Amino acid sequence: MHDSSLEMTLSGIRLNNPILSASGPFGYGLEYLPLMNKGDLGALVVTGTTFEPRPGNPPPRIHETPAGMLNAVGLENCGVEQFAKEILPKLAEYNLPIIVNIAGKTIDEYIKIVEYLEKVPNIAGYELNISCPNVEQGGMAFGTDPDIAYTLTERVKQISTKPVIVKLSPNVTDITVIAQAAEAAGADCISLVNTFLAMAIDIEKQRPVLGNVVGGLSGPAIRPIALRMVWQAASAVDIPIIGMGGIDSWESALEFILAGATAVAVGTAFFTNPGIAQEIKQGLQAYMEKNMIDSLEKLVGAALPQKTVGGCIGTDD
Amino acid sequence: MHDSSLEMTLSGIRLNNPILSASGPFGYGLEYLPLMNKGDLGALVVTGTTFEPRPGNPPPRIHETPAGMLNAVGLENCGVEQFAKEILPKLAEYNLPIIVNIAGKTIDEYIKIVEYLEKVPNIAGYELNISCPNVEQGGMAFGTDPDIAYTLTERVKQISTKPVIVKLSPNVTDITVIAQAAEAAGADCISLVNTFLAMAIDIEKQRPVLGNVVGGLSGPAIRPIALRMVWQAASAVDIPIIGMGGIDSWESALEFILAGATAVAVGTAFFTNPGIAQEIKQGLQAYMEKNMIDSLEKLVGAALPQKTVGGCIGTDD
Amino acid sequence: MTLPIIHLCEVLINREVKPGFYELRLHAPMLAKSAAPGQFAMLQCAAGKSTDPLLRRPLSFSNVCKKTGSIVFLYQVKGKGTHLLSRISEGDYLDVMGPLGTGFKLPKPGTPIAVIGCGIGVAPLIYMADYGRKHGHDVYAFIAARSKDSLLGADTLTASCACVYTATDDGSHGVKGNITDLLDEAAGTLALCKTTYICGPWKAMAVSAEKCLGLGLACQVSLESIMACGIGACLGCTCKTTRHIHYTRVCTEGPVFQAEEVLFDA
Amino acid sequence: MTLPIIHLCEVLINREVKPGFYELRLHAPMLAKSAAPGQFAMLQCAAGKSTDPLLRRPLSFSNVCKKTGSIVFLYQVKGKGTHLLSRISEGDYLDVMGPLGTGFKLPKPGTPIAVIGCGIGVAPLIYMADYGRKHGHDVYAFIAARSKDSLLGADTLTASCACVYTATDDGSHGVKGNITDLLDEAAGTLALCKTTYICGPWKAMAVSAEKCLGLGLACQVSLESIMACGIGACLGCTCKTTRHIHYTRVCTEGPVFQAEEVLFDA
Ligand SMILES: Cc1cc2nc3c(=O)[nH]c(=O)nc-3n(C[C@H](O)[C@H](O)[C@H](O)COP(=O)(O)OP(=O)(O)OC[C@H]3O[C@@H](n4cnc5c(N)ncnc54)[C@H](O)[C@@H]3O)c2cc1C
Ligand SMILES: Cc1cc2nc3c(=O)[nH]c(=O)nc-3n(C[C@H](O)[C@H](O)[C@H](O)COP(=O)(O)OP(=O)(O)OC[C@H]3O[C@@H](n4cnc5c(N)ncnc54)[C@H](O)[C@@H]3O)c2cc1C
Ligand SMILES: Cc1cc2nc3c(=O)[nH]c(=O)nc-3n(C[C@H](O)[C@H](O)[C@H](O)COP(=O)(O)O)c2cc1C
Ligand SMILES: Cc1cc2nc3c(=O)[nH]c(=O)nc-3n(C[C@H](O)[C@H](O)[C@H](O)COP(=O)(O)O)c2cc1C
Ligand code: FES
Ligand code: FES
Repeated sequence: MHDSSLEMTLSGIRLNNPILSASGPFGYGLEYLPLMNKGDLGALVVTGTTFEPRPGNPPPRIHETPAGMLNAVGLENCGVEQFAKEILPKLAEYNLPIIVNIAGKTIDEYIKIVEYLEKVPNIAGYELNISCPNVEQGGMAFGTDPDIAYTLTERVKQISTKPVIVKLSPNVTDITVIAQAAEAAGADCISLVNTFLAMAIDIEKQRPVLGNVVGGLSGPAIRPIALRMVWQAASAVDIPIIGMGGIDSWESALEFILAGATAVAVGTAFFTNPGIAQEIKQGLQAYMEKNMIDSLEKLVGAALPQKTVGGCIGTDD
Repeated sequence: MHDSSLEMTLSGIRLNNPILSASGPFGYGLEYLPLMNKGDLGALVVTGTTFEPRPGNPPPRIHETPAGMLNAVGLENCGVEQFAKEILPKLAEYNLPIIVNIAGKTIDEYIKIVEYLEKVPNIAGYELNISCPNVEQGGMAFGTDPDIAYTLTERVKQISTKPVIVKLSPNVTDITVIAQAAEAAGADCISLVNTFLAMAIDIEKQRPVLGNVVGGLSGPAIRPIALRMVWQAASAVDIPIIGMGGIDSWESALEFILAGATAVAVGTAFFTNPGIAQEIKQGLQAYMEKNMIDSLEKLVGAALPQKTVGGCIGTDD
Repeated sequence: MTLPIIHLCEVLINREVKPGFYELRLHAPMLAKSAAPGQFAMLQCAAGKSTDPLLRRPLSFSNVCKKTGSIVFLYQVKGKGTHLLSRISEGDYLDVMGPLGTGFKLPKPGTPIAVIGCGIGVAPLIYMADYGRKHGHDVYAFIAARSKDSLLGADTLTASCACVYTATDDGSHGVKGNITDLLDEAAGTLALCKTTYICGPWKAMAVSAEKCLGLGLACQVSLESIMACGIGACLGCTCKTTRHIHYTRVCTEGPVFQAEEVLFDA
Repeated sequence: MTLPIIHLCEVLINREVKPGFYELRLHAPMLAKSAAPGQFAMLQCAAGKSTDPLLRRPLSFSNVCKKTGSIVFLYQVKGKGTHLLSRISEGDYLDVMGPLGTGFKLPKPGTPIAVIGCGIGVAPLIYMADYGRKHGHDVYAFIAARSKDSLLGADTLTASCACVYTATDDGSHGVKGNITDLLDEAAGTLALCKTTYICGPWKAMAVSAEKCLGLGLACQVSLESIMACGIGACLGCTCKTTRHIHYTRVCTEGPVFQAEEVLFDA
């Protein structure tokens, strides 16, 4: 018998399993967590948090596309103070590592948010969202410029006592440049991908569908591109990677792990299937048992050219 | 009554309608054209042509993804000489403008191909493929570096007597930079997008699915990103744009036109529906009649912020 | 509060009741127990493992039979999702998430109420009318549509309503005119109804609500919005109301609001 | 040559014949007229306007009745596409593109032939056996599968074959063993067949072909490949054969090749 445990450590954060909520679609977790079993989620990554409350963009904010969706929520959130005072206490009962996704307009805003959160208990780490396509300043501009990404990461690292995850934008020519900039600046982990800048046009109104004109594309449609970027990033950096983008099954989660992701995050798939985390967890466990792999680590990056994996792999079919 | 004609001129090439075959999926047209009505296609863009014949990549070359597909054909083609001598004469009966998609490993190869084709009759224009993700040298590297794109375009323009279309890669941070480089170098037209660099992993074999590891993602999955890029490019350049990426209906073709494309190209959709060109043609015509628009030109870029369109638009629903 | 959960429900009936309009009846005992009028469910329309359409589709409960454990939806085929829904056969299983949202509130006991609906907007009102009657209210229905071919509920509502007033644009059923014309025509009866429940297209809802509020009647409206999660997490479905400075989530705080809260012109 | 075209065909039968294996019978008079054994069609499996699954799925004609104008496919549920196919109801319409590809060639008149198939590979051989018999050939069938639950054609083939030899891995039907064991067991009969037709998994096909060629028999194999266009345009389906230095398109030059042309190990 093999003990196919999914327990792991991600940049110092102990996780029950490698399945995280992607920041945004899961909100603060207060809606989905009551529908799930304890232990289905490895860590909770909350929605993008700014210093002040933000109203978000005008509707329509959502539009469905083939195997994907556009969103232009625009970082609507209650601000870091209300998050810390009202939301965080409610999350305590779920006994999960909580990672705060931080979105600033300026480097100083990121710093202010981290400074604030450093004084708040029960936060496991920060994810710097330098890649949101739905806000005018900051957001994606940070994520496409390696110098700004470097500076931001370095400055946050100087004041943070917690692991810092840098979340990369896929809207770049070469993902490895930004990944390496984040690593060089001391990031503990990178996560990718955020959404792809995209749009749809209403042919009757002859105007963009979304209130914000452009939005971010997520869901299975983007998975093959996201997977390629994780694969490339995994060859370029040594820090752990949280892979995401269209994961909607244990098989697709495993693809990201084989491409080099230490953990995975699920966003859009929760909309269709609030039980997706459990499905992924059970699917990975069954796969590991079938292939007699006792630790998930052995699968991380197993499809990369330089790496080979222990355990017995491959059915003859 | 309104005469909703789709006839138009694209960088000097007279087209019966704005619907082109995207280079590659349509091969040399010899398979699909016999299944179509004369006049359904505005122009034929043939598959990527190199100077010497190319064997292409090892199989598997194709993999289906949600609402999309990966291909890593790798520019298998018979070379420019055989194309000119054997294929081109067979295309004569279809009486269509023929645009040759050119793919070189080096700038000199592009030049050699154009020099060769300059002596061949019945070619309406060239499309410089600087964006194929499936070849080692040239290909996408050209498409992501504005300087190389500029030099290549400039050199081809120096020797070409035909319109030169530059086909852009979507695998870039800022599509407008490359679009403007092509325009500045004298390109008569740009076409976008080529496929997105992407991949899939076989979880049983723990290896990439495609023989070439990575491939190009096409189909409806990429449409919202492609549309956003056309929208951005349309605001950045004054030369006409051929829009493509996941077009599979007249509605989606119209989205690209409203975003600023003068013409559209269809690739992957032919696989499912060889009658797609006719459907788009008839759909556009019906839309124009319903909205009393007598020329397609009036719709080009109508959704862009600075432009407004004549004709009566918008149903109250 | 009942937590929304996923139910795999057997399809008992899925038939076209008017051109383009379908009645879907599911065996769903748990939902039948918990679903309140004005609440909705999110239905998975994609077949098998297909990811297109990706998102669930929101449909209001149009009736509920607690005894047999069945629930009814009334839906109009609009696009990809509802088209696929219309092709599902009896005996198949549907993946339904619910109950969702905040539904209609009952008025003071004994007072008459009105349900006012246009087109497919009648769907949730059928359940509300039935529910109102069962709670001892006299119910009056005011329903409108383009023509009798798209007029829904005219028959069903007679069972629960004291009177069913109808209007069609082409005069093929009832008054010739739209919902406003109908409300004017039957203003006397309307004025008796202390509480009104409205559902329909945005504009029709706005003018009907204005009329009711003008008559001093309490007025609840059921809003539509594009939804992704349906449970309040994604912030995709927001609209402007007086409840918050910024945006209000239709899926959880609504879909039913007091008409005076809704900023129809925002 | 008949140009492949799109046919909208009514589904006459779509039933599970063995666990996971379906028979699909369509009303398709034009296809029935033109479809030759070894040729195939590309079926649209996505429902309505869904774009997932995106591509058509290739299936070989498993039988054709020119009189009634119906065609038959035999398919195994593998993934998304065939799963959706299995849910299509009788009376629905299917979008079928065909006939496609280059099929089996008949041998010299009067000579006996053998069809050799594993699992779902039997599908095209049923048509070929029938066709061979109608052209005056004695037909012998050699079919293998994991167990009797996945052994296809054992009954159907008796109508057209002089003898049907079967093998299953678990011995639940016929010889206990795989296709090679079966060919060894019945080597005497096999040797009589001047031409052999093989279809099945790549490896089984390779060893069976080797055996036939070793016995000096002519041998045609029907290959599988992932296909996008099915008509020779996209160059997605290529394999290595001796016909070209580089690659050969399975969809048009094949799917049937002379066994000695195919570079099974490339
Ligand atoms: C709370 C609520 C209750 C509803 N109750 C009913 C009902 O009982 N009967 C009924 O026929 N319809 C009802 N609707 C509207 C119904 O959800 C839409 O008509 C349906 O989602 C359209 O999907 P489609 O795939 O057919 O159209 P598509 O246009 O292909 O849908 C594309 C996308 O837009 C969304 N969408 C499109 N139109 C609407 C709309 N009007 N409202 C919300 N989302 C939309 C879809 O969810 C999808 O994400 C309700 C909507 C809401 C929000
Ligand atoms: C010429 C030809 C004739 C065939 N005849 C039959 C037949 O008569 N009966 C039958 O059951 N099967 C037949 N097959 C195999 C059948 O096409 C595949 O099993 C089917 O496409 C799998 O699709 P899926 O969606 O169920 O699986 P998925 O794995 O979800 O398919 C994903 C993708 O891979 C392709 N694919 C997967 N497996 C195969 C395969 N083995 N061959 C080709 N493409 C594949 C699909 O077309 C699709 O593009 C034939 C294949 C070819 C090439
Ligand atoms: C509605 C919505 C809101 C999102 N908000 C955020 C956010 O606040 N911060 C962030 O870093 N990413 C945000 N994202 C991106 C997701 O975290 C994730 O990177 C992306 O959706 C790809 O994963 P998926 O395909 O599994 O959804 C959002 C995505 C969606 C769909
Ligand atoms: C099988 C295949 C082969 C292709 N070959 C070429 C090529 O030779 N040259 C080129 O410029 N683009 C090539 N492309 C890209 C298409 O021309 C087009 O840009 C892309 O597929 C997006 O359009 P679509 O989604 O309509 O297919 C190819 C695409 C596919 C699917
Ligand atoms: S639909 Fe997600 S918050 Fe309302
Ligand atoms: S499937 Fe396109 S060439 Fe064979």
